[in-house]
Amino acid sequence: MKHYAYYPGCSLHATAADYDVSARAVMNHLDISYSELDDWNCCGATALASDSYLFSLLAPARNLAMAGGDKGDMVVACNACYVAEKRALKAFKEGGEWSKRITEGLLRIDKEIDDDVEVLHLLQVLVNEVGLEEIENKAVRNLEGLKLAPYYGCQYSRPETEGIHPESPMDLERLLEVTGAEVLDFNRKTRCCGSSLMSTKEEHALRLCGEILKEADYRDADAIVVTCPLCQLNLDAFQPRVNGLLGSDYRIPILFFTQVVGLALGLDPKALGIGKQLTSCSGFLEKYRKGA
Amino acid sequence: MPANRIGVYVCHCGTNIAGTVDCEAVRDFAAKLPGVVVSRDYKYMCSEPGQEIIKKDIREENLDGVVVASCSPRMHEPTFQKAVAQAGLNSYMMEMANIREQCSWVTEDMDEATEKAKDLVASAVAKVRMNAPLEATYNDITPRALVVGGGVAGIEAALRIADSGYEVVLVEKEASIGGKMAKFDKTFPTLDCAACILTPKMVEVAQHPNIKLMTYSEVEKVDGFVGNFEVTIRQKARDVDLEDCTGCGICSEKCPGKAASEFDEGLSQRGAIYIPFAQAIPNVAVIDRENCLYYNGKAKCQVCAKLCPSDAITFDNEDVLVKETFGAIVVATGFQSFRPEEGNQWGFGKYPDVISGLQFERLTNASGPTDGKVKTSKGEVPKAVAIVHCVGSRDANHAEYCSRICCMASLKFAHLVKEKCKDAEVFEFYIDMRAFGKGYEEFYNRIQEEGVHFIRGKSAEVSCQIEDEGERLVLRGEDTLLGVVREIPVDMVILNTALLPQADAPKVAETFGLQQGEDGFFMELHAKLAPTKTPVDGVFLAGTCQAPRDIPDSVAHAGGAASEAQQLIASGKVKMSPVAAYNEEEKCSGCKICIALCPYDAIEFDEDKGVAVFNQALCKGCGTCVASCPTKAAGIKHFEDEQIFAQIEGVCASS
Amino acid sequence: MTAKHAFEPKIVAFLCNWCSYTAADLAGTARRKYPFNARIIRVMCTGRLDPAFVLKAFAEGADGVLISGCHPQECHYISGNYKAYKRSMAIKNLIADLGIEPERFTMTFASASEGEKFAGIVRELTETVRALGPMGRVSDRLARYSQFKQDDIVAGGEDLG
Amino acid sequence: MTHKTRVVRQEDLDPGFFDFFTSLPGGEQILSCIQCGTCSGSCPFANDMDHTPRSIIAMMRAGMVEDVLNSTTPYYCASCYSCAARCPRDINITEVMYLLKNISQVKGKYGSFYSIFGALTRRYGRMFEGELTLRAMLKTDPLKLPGFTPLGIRMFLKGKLKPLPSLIAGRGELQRLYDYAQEAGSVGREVGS
Repeated sequence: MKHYAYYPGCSLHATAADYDVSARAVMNHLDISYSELDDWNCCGATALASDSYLFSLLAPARNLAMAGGDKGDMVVACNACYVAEKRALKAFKEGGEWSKRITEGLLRIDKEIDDDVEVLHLLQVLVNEVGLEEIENKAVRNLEGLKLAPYYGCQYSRPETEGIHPESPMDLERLLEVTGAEVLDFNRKTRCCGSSLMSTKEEHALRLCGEILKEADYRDADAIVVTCPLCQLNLDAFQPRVNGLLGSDYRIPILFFTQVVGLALGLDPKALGIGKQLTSCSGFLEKYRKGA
Repeated sequence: MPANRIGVYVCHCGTNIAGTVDCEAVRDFAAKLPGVVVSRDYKYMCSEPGQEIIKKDIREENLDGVVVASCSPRMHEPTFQKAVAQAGLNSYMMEMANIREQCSWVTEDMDEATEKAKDLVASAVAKVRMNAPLEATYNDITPRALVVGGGVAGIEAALRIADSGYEVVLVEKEASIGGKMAKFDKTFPTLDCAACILTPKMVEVAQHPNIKLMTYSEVEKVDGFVGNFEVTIRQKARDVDLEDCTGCGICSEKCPGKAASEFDEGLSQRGAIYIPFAQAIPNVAVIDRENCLYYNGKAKCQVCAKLCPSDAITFDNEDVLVKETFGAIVVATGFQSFRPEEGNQWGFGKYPDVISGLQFERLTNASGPTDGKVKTSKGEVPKAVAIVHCVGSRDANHAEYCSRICCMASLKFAHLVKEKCKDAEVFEFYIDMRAFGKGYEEFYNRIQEEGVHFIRGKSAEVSCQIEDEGERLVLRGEDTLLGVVREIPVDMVILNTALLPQADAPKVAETFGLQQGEDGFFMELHAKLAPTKTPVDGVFLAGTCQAPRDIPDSVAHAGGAASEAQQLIASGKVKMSPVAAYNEEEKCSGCKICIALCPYDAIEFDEDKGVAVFNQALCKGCGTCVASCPTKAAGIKHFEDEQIFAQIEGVCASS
Repeated sequence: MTAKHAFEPKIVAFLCNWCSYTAADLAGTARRKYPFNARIIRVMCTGRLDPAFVLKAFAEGADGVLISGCHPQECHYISGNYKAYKRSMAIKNLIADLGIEPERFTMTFASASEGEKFAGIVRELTETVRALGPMGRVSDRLARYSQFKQDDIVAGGEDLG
Repeated sequence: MTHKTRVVRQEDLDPGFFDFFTSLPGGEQILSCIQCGTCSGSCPFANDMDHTPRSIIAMMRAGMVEDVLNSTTPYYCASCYSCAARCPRDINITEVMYLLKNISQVKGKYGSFYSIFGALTRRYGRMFEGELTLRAMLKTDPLKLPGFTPLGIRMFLKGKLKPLPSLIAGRGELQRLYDYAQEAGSVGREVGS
């Protein structure tokens, strides 16, 4: 049975604690063998590269060097971490100038990257490694009646992931369909929510969030289902500020895919951290209970 | 006995060779080589005076061997073979040293290039010393030509050859000829109607006494070689009798099985039994078994057969294999249009009003699904239409090359929208406007004057904006001349998609022995001097199977291919290379290894003598048998062991 | 300007007229620069390749030998390239037995359109051979080879003992 | 954006800058740009930029070094990679923007969030969102602070904000990696800035 090195990333230990809780709950329930990567460090997200290019490759490289081998491939829950780690791995594997410096740098701390280590997003592990059939078999609750808007954000399918269309990935749709919920055709599923600029260019970022919330509202989604803690924070915590700016009145719950899948697997909403959102999920939960 | 009065001629090719190779040094080096009596260098050996120098020496110095150190033999071997022959020297006593393509053009350092050139010349001299005069044999040519593909290029080629009095078989895999052009409405830059100029040619094909038309057929196998290709053609079961069917179309009307019309690019429905389009040649129905209720077992049906007034429909026919012999073959298999993949940034396949160029051709065509009215999926006349260039072309994610026709086609679309949708705004997004052909720039100017908005930039995306009145397509892209990003609400988007090689190009290439370039199109023999020839003697290329082309260029290219084919057939005889394997029976141990190896069954075993017998006529001269003969009984003219050994000694002499 | 090397290996390249030879021409027309070390000999098909040619080249002082033909399934003579490929395997073993590093010899595939690929092939083989150093006289190698066989036998004997 | 037509004389330009940039690993990509504008049209933040991504590349080609290094464009890159995914010449424009931010002359003014992020990463090993937001705001726009306090409190109550940073054992290792990055030449050093 394959073992994974679970890399939660900083957000899952703070703003997205409920993502961490639900991810672990789902992984346990699906008998995925994993252990949290020991003493992992911040991946640097998109910020480090803007400050010190080489360090932005070295910081995630340290994590990579601690995964692989019997520790297993790195499974990442946060899109930003996912891209940062993949970016470092790509630079390392390309064997160019940066690759040379990554290797040299890691030597300073007596570490090296295992050539075979891979970086996977938790969503991919569920869809490709565990498999939809398995999840369907283990599902005990049918989420029929719930309308879900799948939202990946940018960094799940971009810059590039083998076999995934950069504009139109389908993994989330395929996974959510297993839950019996109605999965909306969501045009803005890979549009930027502006998260990485929320602290520096707030107003514009809020407008981008507005676009996404607007479509979800238009297609009267009961929830937007996300794969990234930063998108979640943006769309959830800043929803009132979006309303303030646009004079709108959106109240759309922003849930992690692990939370929705958890519900289908029969796990308790509380145990999945549903309710930790700043935008109330009561309406969503009501519908969910009716379905029962 | 080896040639020992050899003349060596080093070509400067202007500065192409002399720029990196010290030709004088090579000349002096060659002069000292064994058997060399004359060694000269000259600016252009292939020029008239250049050839004269060689001829003069052959006569006056009575040379028995010649080495020309110049370009690739693939370029000028025939030229110099002819030259020496004119001076009375056997053309196989001439060898070339490739010191341009494989030396001066790929080496920067003069000393290195010169050293390499010397080795190559030494090798050629060593080889020619071992050469023996050879006489080419001649075969009769079957005075018939095969044309594969019934688009405008294939039609043109077939008519040209047929008009010159030779028999032509035109094979088309679809049920009717006409190809892509038959779908068009107008043609740029003259805007004359495509049907008006193509249909008469299609009819001419059908009625031409020298043309045998085989539609719904494909070439299965090609044997033999230049002058006498033996071709196996598969006539797919059409289930409708070509003679009896009157093309009345009742069958199609009443057919309960429906499918999207290929001819209308999916914009309309057709019966499972159908006539591809109104002007189809032949105007005969065909059954598409996939969608036929009888064939896919959904029902007994056979309604069509019951209704057919001329009893032309019969079921469960089988494909027929026909064998024909041809002297020459013209491949005109055309292109396929790029279809943006699922999830593409323009929403093609997602938003019904984002359509391809070919779909627009059908939309605006009087015989199309809307009788030529340009309407949106909601049936409204569009008020704003965007036309996007380079969709899939000039794009590392798809086809890196320029598809060549899209700029002009886009201008044509813009004009048609303006003409058919009064006061509609047209926005054309282009990266570079390529109006290179005769009358094209003038056409561009004309469309500009019609008030089309030209925006220099590749449109980045089409999205649907949610507005109070519902969803609306918005096209977003940079106007690079203004340096601003523009967002334009539109009712219709026309994507001008790339021209790609046919999906079955690899299979076709294999069947005819052709090669595909990096872009997937079939490779011509020489980009400039032999654009319709291929490395396979007697097989020629016409139209877009070789490269993206517009109609005028395709027709011109097809004409070229046709004249190549005629010229070959008209010559009556085809020269057979004397390069063939033979067997010295007294040395043959009768081990039969060669027999197993020969790809052409050119070797048989003589039980009485217990030796292998080689059939020179069937041998193509690959030499596989020779390389494997344990007793060295097998040999091959012009590529004998001694000759290749001599070349090896030649190139290694300096080491 | 290419930097001069202490040792410039000589590589004899036997190319199929229909593909690799054309590729070499294409590299030229595209002005793709590659090491001058390859000396090209044109054959109609790699199927013509007699192992003797390779040995002869080494014997004449070549430091490396290249055979390049059509991609599988693309042979102008149906299957000559395939036969040549099988032969090239045998040749590798043969020269290894003669004490010649098998890396000095390789068979590759390059279609008529792969000019840059051909240039790359020559670059690579040149560097490989340069790293191996000069071929030296085959006779010396044979001497070393027999010596090595001697040791071999002795060693074998000891094992038995 | 300025509406005065500028006459740029060749001697005012620095062609060397283009050579320098294309000599950076990853910088060479811009050589293949055909100026089609797909990047700009795909950019969700283009309308805030002083120059579109495409024109930045054009300006680099021309050698308008001052304009490029003083441009705010790179700081509006959200790393959404839309441009990179669509670029018909396969240029990873997002990476180009990273490189530019490293050598930007307005780094101090616009890049403070990033340097604070970097500093915190090295200090704790993991991100401490509270402190990051606080410091960033104090540096850029202290007046916004009050407006965010309620949100901060709500998040804290939901357990989404930690009171204290979590420290990792490998902090020293990160510092060593950073030191190496500095000497081995982060891009910035290569410019000699």
